[in-house]
Amino acid sequence: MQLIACPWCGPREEVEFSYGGQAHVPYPDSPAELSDEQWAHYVFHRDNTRGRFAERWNHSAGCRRWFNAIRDTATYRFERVYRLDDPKSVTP
Amino acid sequence: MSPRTPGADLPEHPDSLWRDPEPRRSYDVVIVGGGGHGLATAHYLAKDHGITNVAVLEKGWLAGGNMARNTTIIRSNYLWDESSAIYEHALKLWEGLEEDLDYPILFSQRGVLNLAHTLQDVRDSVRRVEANKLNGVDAEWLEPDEVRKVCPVVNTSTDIRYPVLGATYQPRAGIAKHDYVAWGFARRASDAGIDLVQDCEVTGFTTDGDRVTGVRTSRGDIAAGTVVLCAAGSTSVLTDMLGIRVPIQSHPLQALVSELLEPVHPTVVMSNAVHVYVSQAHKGELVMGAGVDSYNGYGQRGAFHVIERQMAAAVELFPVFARAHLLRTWAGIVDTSPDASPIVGRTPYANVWLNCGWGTGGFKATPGIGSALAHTIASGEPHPLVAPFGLDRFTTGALVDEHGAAAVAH
Amino acid sequence: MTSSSRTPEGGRVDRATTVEFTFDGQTLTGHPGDTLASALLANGRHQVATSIKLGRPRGIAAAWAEDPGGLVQIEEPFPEPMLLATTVELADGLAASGLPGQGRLADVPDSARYDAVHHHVDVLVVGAGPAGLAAALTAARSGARVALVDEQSEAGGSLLGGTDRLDDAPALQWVAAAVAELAAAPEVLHLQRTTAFGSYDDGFVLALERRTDHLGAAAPKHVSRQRVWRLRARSIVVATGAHERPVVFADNDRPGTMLAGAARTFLHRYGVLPGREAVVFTTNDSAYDAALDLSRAGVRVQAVVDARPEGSPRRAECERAGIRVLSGAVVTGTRGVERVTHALVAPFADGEVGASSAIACDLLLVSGGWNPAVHLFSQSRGRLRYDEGLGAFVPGEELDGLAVAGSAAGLFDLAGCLADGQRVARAALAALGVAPAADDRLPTAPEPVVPAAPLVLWRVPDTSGAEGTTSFVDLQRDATVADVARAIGAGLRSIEHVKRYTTIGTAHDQGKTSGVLTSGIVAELLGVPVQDTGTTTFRPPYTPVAFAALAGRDRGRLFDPERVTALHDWHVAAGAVFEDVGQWKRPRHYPRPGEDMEAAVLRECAAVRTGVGILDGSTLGKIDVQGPDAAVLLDRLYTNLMSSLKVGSVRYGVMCGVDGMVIDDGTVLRLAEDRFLVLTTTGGAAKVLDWMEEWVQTEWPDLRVHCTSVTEQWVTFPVVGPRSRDVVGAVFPGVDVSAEAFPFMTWRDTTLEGVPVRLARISFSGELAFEVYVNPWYAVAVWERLLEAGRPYGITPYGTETMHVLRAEKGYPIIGQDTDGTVTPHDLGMAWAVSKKKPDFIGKRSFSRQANQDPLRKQLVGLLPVDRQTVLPEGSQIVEFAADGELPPPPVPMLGHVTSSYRSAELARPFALALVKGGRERIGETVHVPVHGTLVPVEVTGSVLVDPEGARRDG
Amino acid sequence: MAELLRTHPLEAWTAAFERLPDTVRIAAEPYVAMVDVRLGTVGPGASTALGVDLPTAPNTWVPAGAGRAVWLGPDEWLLTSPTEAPEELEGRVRAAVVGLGGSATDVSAQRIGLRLAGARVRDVLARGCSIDLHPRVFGRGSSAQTTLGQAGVVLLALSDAGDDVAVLVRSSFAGYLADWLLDAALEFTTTPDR
Repeated sequence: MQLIACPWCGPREEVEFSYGGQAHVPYPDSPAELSDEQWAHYVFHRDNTRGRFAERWNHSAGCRRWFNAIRDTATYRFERVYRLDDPKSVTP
Repeated sequence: MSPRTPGADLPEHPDSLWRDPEPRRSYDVVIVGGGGHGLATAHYLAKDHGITNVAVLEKGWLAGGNMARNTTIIRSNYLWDESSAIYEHALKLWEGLEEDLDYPILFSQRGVLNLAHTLQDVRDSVRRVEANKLNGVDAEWLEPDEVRKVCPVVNTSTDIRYPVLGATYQPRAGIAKHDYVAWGFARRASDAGIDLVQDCEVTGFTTDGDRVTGVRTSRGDIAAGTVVLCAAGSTSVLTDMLGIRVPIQSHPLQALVSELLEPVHPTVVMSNAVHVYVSQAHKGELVMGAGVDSYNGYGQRGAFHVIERQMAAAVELFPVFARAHLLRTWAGIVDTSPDASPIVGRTPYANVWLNCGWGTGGFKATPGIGSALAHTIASGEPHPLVAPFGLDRFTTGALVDEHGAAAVAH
Repeated sequence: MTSSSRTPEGGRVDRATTVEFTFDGQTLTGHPGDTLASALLANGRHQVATSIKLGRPRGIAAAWAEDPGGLVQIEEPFPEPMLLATTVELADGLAASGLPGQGRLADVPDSARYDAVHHHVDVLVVGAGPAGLAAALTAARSGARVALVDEQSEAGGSLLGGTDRLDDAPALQWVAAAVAELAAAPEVLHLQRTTAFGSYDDGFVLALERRTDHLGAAAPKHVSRQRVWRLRARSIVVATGAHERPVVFADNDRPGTMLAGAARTFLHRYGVLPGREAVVFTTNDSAYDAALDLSRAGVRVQAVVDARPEGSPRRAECERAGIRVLSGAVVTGTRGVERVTHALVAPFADGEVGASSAIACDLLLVSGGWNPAVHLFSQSRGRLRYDEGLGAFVPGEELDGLAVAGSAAGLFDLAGCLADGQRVARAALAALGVAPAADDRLPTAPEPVVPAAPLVLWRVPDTSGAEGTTSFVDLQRDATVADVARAIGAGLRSIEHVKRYTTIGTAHDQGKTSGVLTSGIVAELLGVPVQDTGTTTFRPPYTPVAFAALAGRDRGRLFDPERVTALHDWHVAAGAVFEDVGQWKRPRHYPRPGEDMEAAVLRECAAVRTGVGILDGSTLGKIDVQGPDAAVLLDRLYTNLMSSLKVGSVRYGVMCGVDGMVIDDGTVLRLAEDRFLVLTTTGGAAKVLDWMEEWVQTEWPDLRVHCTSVTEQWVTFPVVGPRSRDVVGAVFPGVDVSAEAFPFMTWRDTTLEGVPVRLARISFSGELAFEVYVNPWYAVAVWERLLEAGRPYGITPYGTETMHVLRAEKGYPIIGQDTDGTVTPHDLGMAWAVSKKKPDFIGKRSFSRQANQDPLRKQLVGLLPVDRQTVLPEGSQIVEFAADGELPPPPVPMLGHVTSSYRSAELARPFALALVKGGRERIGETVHVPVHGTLVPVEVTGSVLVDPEGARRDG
Repeated sequence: MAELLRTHPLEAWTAAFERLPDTVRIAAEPYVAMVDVRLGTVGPGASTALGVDLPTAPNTWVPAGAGRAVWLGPDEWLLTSPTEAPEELEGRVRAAVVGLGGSATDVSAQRIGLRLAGARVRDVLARGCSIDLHPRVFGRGSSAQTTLGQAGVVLLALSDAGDDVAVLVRSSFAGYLADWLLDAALEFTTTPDR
């Protein structure tokens, strides 16, 4: 069981968190202008990187705040966590 | 079926399994992934279509991924027509597979119970049973007293937290010995002249326009007429190399096994609400699966709280399991799709076929998808059984939503 | 009673006390401090079981968890399958039997308690042997928070099984002093009988403490039998020692064949002589201690058989003790049936075995070297390195936060282990920024005798003619050298394949003795380095753990929380039958004596439609949405327009996922320009709040809006039926409840005895209805006032079943029952609830996809069984009308399914809701529903079956 | 004006709580008004209007008059008041923060409070709480939103010795948590009655 460092509450057990998948996938500005295929990409397609991955977490049993993390999906190790208003981290 | 005498009933493997060839520089068909699906596809290519200039490339050891890590449940009682059709096709092949492979795969049709614990579970269960019957899939709805007759150790008392309100039952469902299945396919494929190449990791693809001309591997470049991706949890690593976006997410899925026990559990029991699925395998060990870990992960390991929760559920549903012992835990990588159905079919590359997204259903589909995929490769057209599972469904919205329909996973 | 094989003195058992136990039905005695294994050996009993496949006699071959032989079934005090006799502490009344391979579960539930405890430390030390104790002392002296766990009943590790001296005194005196010092340190948790069985990320180690079994009948019932310690350590010191490795030879499984170190442990710790005449077969110097100790204790050591041509510098010592040493010799086999009678010994040079001769013995000790217990290190994904000299895998890298000390790191001298423990602990402290104590003295160990290099020997070539078929690699699986050779012959190259082919390492001991042997033998057969062969993966748990221990206290009523409303006790007293809705317990109906559910529900329904009923609707999710942009948020999340809602009014709304499928529905009350109360379904409450937070936080942080759960802040009592106005008007006289003053879909605030109350004209039944909202502190009081006021009208409490019937009669869907995640608002006939004005809302874009335009989408319709009798089972499938009344052969195309089905008091017939392909186009058609083998004709209707004009809602 | 009868979800547990030993004393706290405060930036204006400096350090609480101000998140607090009616507290706080872009919601009945005191309190909590409650890290003034057993809770350290803790739990989970705590405390009862 991992410790995840909530940017506010500090390290907590992973059971306190819920996973939100890939980070930095913004809701399209004008969905109506997208083709079906482009829309499908927004709705269904997320990166499934092996290795460093920018993803979203929510401290659901704590402060309920969403935050982002860079985590290695092969080792599960968190490289860093950052608040949503931090500038986008550069992912590999 | 062999009698379950203590420990002695596992049949011996044959004296000869497969060749360990050096990869050739070119094949008509290159199958990436030497797991159950890849090996089954190879077998049916040879057997049904006479296509043997084929290589199966495995980055590790044959059938060492999910094929070695699953809980071996086989059933076809899925909700939607498209799903039950492919799984029922597989089940029919399972029923003749021991003979086909000439390998003692220990396919034991001991039935599967899917327990219902809430009124909505009951509705969903009846819906699935009725759909199964109309699709020609054996299925029954059992009341709690009938559940107890099929599996007396299930706690059907009404004063537990989530009492058993009934169950669906598929008598033809069951389990098989996974290594035996994989090795059976591997041996037949190898005997047919197909090269099973281990320790051969695909590191890239060579392309020419809308065609892939070959694969780059840790054992050199290999030209390919047709490429088939059968890499389960690692599919995205391959599709990333090809620049194809596939809507799957890879998650750890854990399983565990107890010590060998005298027979107490004659069937397979699955419970979605209380999150447990369990069978007692041939040697007597209880084999159980846990829920999918929530985060993406390629690490072939999960978090222990998932196991602890699984144990609580097991003891709640099977009080006699209290002093059974957890002997070993492990995890596989399941590739889950948005609608909990597989993704099989064409890719933007004319000669690359995709087969992934089986989530927790991959093992039970093994012969079915192997034969359908072999047919697809040989004919150049998606087999009717896989046609509904193409990538384009996410654009049109024509999903085959198995979790929406509360069909039990695994 | 002194048993035949008990030494006259010595050992750490309590000889003054005798414990009675039974084994295979035979009553025997032992002493507190014994294990079942030591007690059996003390009674001269070596064979414990027969093997799983071959039925060969098997005995005790080691002294702790690495024993591959002594598997037992516990019968009393409570049946427990498959434990090792070497790890079962003797207690009065213990009954056990040898196990032929499969354990047996009890047929009654286990009433013992199990629990789990979280504990945080700076330094966790696993193993209380020399290295572990030294590490724990160093850590404790620094003032750090320390945990020391050890799997044995007492601290000391290897010192318990030897004669080592420290500070010129028996080493166990130092152990006792160390334990006392640790006990006195305020921040030290020291647990014996506690096995660290799994090592996970970020310093998380799980350990199982066995708390009461050794107390026998005296075990207190209110104390957990076993406890899982969830240890979170900033730094971990793994000092788990090493397991002795056997050498494989023909018939190496005969009872009486034992690891050499184990024999020392039985002698020194338990005061047991495991034999009278011994042969010691070794490849290294450590077994010489066993030979000499046993000899001193009166065992006739017939020979030390040392595979090394040059033997050992300790040869002279043996010869002084009258022990013959045969260098350059091996044991090639054994004789005997239930116990070894002879060891077959032959010269051995350059891998060639000469002619063997038999030496009589009843004990054959074996040592092939030592395997560091690297399990926890490997579980932590530490890379292992094959050490050519040791013939074993050792930690091959440094890990953050986890260090290995002592024998587990491949050190085998006492002074070295002590110093290593201290060194590793100091490094751990340094990494934590903690200074070690000034006084951190290690005891002085005697100068070690430098051992001669061990010989790495996996197996003795089989000269017995059996071709390796009796040379056991994994005794628990009856797997032999021949099996390994067969696997290689079949074409297998990977150790993982060989493991699966032979099943080596898959049994109870998970390959503790067989794993490295297999790697060695496979490497030898393939002619590759052992490093290339590697090991199979070390997986948790290190030793087996009972399911119940892992379930802990999450059993029975604590398995999953029951959520209840403030009125729960009232419902129970009223005889409610409850339904599980998520974690909530909701009254489903309130049967009167003699009523079944159908009768109760028909009565409740009729009462509501003709008089007045009252429901506890408190489980509905409630979210307070506040802020200047509250309306903007709701407009984005609901399919319909919420910003146009007037303060004081209520609107029904539907929410979809981005895929356009309905995820929840409910009513929204506009409390102020900048404030809404959002009602969700019971099951959707948490999901919808999370959904709102996710959008607000991750996508629209600029919106000035806050969402707060108030689900438990308000109880909600719908008072429903034509007489509801009378009831509500009587209880809340301050409110004008007339239809004109208090129109449908509006709300009003009032007070009751000064307590704020909110009333809302919302109807989920089509009847005149008022929802009463109040702080749950006053739930019972308000509920009872409503009942009191309703008494003249026969006010009837009703449950979820009646609620469902009433809403279904009106065609109101239940999300999750009439939908399944594949249903759009349009499919539900709710195009009216989908705004055409809003440029976008969540889900809108998906509505225009190809599949959403399909005229054969399933749509919600009503069904009326033509026979006016059959209640269609919910979930039933719908097929085309078959003129001959017979189902065609499968596959039969399905049109849809029955989502809700009830008997209607109002309609005096059963009815159903269903999702049907192109359903609205089929209204008026007759289709078939297969029910229990017959086809029931049903008429497709609109989904609103009662009061389609909506005439009743104002009473 | 006649007061409406109040009931408490843990009334049925009172007797069981009273049988606990001094090392683990559990009692339901009296009802108090509670309001959930949301505020982006905490400035002097907010402190003046609210009459309390909202704590900005995560995982802390401070006294607020006779009540408490508990940090729940970077823009969220729980304010309690034993002297005001729930609607009064909400009204006062809302008036104070709404002009600052904040909001306030009456949550007085959303949670109930339990008070745990005694030398064994930390041991009882450790049976189901994964965070470190050692007094070195969880002394008076500390708070945590976390899980206890399977219930979400807010823990407030009321002493420096770790022997006095307030537990706030969603009202619908109160019975579960009470059962859970009694079961966890069983080992410390000298004459267990279950």
